Amino acid sequence: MPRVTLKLFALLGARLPPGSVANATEVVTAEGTCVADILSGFGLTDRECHLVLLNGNFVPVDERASTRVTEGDAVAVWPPIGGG
Amino acid sequence: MQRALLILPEKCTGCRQCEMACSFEKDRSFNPSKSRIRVFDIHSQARFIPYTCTQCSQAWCLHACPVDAIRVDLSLGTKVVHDSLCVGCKVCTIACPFGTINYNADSGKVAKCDLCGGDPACAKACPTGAITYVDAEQTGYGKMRHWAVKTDTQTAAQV
Amino acid sequence: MHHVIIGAGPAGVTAAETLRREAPADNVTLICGEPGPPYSRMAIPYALAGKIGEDGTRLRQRDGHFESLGIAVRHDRVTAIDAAAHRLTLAEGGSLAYDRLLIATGSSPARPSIPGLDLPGVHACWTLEDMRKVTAQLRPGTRVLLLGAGFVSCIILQSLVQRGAVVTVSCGSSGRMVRSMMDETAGGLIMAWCRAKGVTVLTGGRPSAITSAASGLLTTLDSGLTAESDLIIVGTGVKTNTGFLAGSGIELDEGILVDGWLQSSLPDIYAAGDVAQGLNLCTGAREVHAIQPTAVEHGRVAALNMAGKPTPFGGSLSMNTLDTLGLISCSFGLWMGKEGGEQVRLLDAGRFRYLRLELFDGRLVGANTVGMTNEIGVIRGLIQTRIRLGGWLERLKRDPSRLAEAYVACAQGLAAE
Amino acid sequence: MSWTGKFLRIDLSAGTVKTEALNRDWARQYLGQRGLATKYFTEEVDPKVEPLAPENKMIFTTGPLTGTAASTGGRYSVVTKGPLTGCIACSNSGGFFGNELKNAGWDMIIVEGRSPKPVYLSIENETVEIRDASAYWGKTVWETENGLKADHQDPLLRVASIGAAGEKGVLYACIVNDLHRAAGRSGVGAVMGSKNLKAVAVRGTRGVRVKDPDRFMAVATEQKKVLADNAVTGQGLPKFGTQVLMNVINELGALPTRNFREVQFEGAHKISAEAMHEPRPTDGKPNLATNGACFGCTIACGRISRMDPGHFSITSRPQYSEPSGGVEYEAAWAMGSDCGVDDLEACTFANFMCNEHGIDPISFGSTLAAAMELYETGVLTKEMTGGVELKFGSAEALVKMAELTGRGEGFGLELGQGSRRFCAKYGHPELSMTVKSQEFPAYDPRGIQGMGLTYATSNRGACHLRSYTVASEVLGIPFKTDPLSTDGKAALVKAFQDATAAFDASGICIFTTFAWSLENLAPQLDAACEGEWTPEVLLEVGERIWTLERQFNLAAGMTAKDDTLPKRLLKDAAKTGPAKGLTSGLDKMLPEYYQLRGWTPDGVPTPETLSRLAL
Repeated sequence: MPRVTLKLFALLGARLPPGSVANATEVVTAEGTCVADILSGFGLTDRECHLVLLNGNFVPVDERASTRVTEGDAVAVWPPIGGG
Repeated sequence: MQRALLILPEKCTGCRQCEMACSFEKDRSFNPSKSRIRVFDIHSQARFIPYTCTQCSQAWCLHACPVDAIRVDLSLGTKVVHDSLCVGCKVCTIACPFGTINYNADSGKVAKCDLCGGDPACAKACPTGAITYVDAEQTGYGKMRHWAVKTDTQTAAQV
Repeated sequence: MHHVIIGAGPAGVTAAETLRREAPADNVTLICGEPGPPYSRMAIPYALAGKIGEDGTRLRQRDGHFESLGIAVRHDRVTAIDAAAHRLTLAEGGSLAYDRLLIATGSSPARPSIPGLDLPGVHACWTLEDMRKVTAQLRPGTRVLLLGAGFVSCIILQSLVQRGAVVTVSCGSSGRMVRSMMDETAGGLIMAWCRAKGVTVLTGGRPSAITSAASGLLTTLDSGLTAESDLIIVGTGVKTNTGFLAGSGIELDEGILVDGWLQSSLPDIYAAGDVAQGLNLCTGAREVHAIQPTAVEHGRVAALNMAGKPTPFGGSLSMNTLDTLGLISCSFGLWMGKEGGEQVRLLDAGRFRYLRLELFDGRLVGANTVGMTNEIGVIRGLIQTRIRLGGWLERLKRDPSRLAEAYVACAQGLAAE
Repeated sequence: MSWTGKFLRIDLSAGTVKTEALNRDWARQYLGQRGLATKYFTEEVDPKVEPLAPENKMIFTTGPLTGTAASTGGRYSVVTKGPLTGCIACSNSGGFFGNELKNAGWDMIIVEGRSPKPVYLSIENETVEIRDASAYWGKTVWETENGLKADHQDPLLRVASIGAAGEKGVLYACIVNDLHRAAGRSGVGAVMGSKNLKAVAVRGTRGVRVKDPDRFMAVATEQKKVLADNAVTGQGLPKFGTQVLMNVINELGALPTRNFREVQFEGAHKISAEAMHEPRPTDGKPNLATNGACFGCTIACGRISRMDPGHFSITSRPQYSEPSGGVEYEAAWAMGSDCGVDDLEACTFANFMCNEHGIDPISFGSTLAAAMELYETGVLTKEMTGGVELKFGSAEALVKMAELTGRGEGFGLELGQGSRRFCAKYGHPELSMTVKSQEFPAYDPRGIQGMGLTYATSNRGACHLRSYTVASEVLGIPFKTDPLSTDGKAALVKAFQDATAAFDASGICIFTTFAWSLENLAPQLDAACEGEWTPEVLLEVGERIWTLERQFNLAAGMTAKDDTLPKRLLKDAAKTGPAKGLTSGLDKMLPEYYQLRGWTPDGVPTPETLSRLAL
């Protein structure tokens, strides 16, 4: 049962369980879980999840369902954002 | 039903699109200094406050006018300056305890909000919903109304 | 019930309209001492300047306004009042009975005792008729001497200049301009401004004599200085029109003393406007405030009381605004200060900007402004509502020009911090 | 219309004020603001001029959309030769000053010479005066701005001024308007100080007119809707500001930390946008009080922060517990992550100091980071720093040095010379994270490869605002590219540089480009300005501006050798994160970039290129 850190930032932070620290929560997943499974588990749609990073690496929308997570992975998600 | 500007300062970001829209409506140029609505930047309290005439029932400006140049538009409840009659004496500007009727030295006349004849440009231009044009009864812009009442001399004397 | 109103200025007209609205079944008679429809003295300078015609001075623009409201307008003058009999004596003969009476006869120019004041070419400029006389003699280049540099003179000054007159103002013994509404600094700025605009301002004392010379009227001041002009306009102050009340038993001081309901010392007789000496909001004393907003407010409140709707008068705020050749100045309330209060001043003489605030007990009580027009009315708001400035007090002491911000913040409940 | 058609020429040496008509041909070629002012500047000023000499000029300039209802149309720029870089400097600012200048009837102010004594420029529509400012010399920006408003008895006066930093020649001194908006980079404030010009105070009531008012209002309204409907400009930026990037860039492993020694900061979250929203344990209030807009801006990304009154930096100075401009991402990074400081309140206070005294927080933070590295390696000692322990992570050091640098006092004045000069002085030029002497912003070129090329080729020294390829490489705007790859980055950088130059010339804020392209800008310009403005025309204007800036820098003595990065980024690989093992691939991108630009392999525009751009 891999344990994965899920980080939801900006407006998505509201979806985290209460009491989450540093915009992160731990998710215990089944073997073979994909990034897309984790996101849908939190009721997040592809459209909301504009930027998904797995350990800092960008996961394009069409690869989220095929990208598996393993123990200790960090999935970080943002809605569309900008800065400068 | 009469409608009124509902102003929610907590939604205002201080962008002044309302001021530009107002001056454009009246003068076809972008000139915040000529706007009849003004955004106050209360910097010390991190608050922006759009501010204009509430079309108060006391109508201080109207009563102060010596030449009948300010009249009530009965359909909208607005107090409207008639430029052809205004002599620019400025008595209304000191009589209005809200400071929402102002002298324009370029035109030699006073200017105030007239709700653009029922389609206020400021409300249309506001990007955040801080200024909306709604049925007067539901405004809860009671705050300004309340203020208007407080400014009544009778009330003031009893405070 | 018959309500009679003497005087068709702003106080009288507002009272008549208010009575009509509040007591629809009653009779209302408005006695108008001058010919023509009721007009506004405030507008005379603009008519004199040619900015508006005589019609533009009318207090109500619509023809038949009073008739349509069922207000009887009677052109006549009242010569005496029999309070016991509830009856007025009229100049044109006859008398008029009233149930309730409002005296709103206003004021008229005070004539100083100067030899030569009766000479042709010496006028007041108070009524429309006065204005017609002045206008008839006014040409571009006409030399006009204004006797007195008070509000009335100063407001005419601009009109005369706009008509192309060559204007001289005599400030009288004080040597100051608009001293009843502006402090010495503000008056000095106005004087400097007028001089810079080509107006001659004389501070050489009081006029002692006017004589007729071949080249015009020669005015001698008590300093010995002389001024020559084609026309003299007397604007040395006003007095309340109470002469016809002699023997009526009504209590008079500077004007008709009225109580907190604008009633005089006599039953069923009220007074309003320039002639009334009512409560001053700022001082708590009874004073004459000869200004349009007070006249209107008096008229409204007196009428409510006459109509049987007891309405206390909260007191008037003395305030005024003046435009001298484009320089706008204002005064409010206790601009001269209040004992134990604090004063904040900002002066930029080079740019003719001045702001003086008088603060007392954490509130604004008075102000003088020169060169400021934006949101000027908030000064009235701050004084009248007696807003506690809270944290804004200190900010205003650092920068008094942030008045409007202070007012709006306080209005939004952001005063505390 | 839209240009007022006239500008002011102020000769401070002679004390004269002149009005001149705008060159309409140039306006058609260079649009306005960054473009048009650069044209004027390069026509009038010797590229070899000493930046702080009276012969240097500075131009305050608006764009054609400044002062119009186009969203964000409130910008102005300051164009001069930068004392930090020796390059053309163009610093862009928002707030309300730009609109006021335009509303007073002026497209630009060209300031020349040096006043014999401190002065400020007072503009009230056509009334323009050079007035004595000796009472304000030495005063802070905040004192100056508030003081001038009181002096003028006009709360609506708009003021752009410098603090002691600009007066004393801090080389990254900026010009601050509206208390916390700044023409921030390249040391334009030091140029102002060298001219003894304390402030420009403006009040304008003439109105700004556009060519086709009805069409303009229709397109401006339509484009405002585009911004409102876009998730970035409509939701993300208003709520979180630019600071939302802190966690993103950290996750990506491109958050330069402790003077670029590392690429991830363990304390990033504590100084992020999300942290600014969290109630503080001390007083229960969040750092962020509200968001605020610049003139005409329907995005409103500005942060207004209220400090914790109990924070050590302000316990004895309660005036700083009033709200003021909060940290933007670059500032939070430079003074936070790059210095290893994870104290949001300390960063906020340092940011207040930067605003109050007029210094660029990016250059300040980066220079401090370099000094901290020198301190940790023992080159600097406590005796040399005035007793302050310049340790990475020290909030006390940050707070102290921000104020000292802002005031141009003590060790702060040394820091005020910028990281290149500072590190060179102490014998370690390799520790200066700069290009053309200007400090980097907040993106590590090892983790975001396009930014390496952006920094190396920027005409005003290292800068993110000249081609923000982060938009594409990280945020997927307008399309996603791989931040770790150098492929296609030369073309990306060129396209961003040219488009950005056009936006900067228009009076519009670059942040609109999260939702807008030139396709959205062009119709607004076309309705506002004389001439025909299409995206194609604008792109060419942008390229022309870029090339003209390049020409100036080459004439000033820059060469292709200056288009490079510090050794640390070229040789030392990132140690953690996705970019682990990577260095910047600048050498792969630069030749391609030159070629795409129509420049020689030595980075010089060919005659054909110049002719194509009518230069």
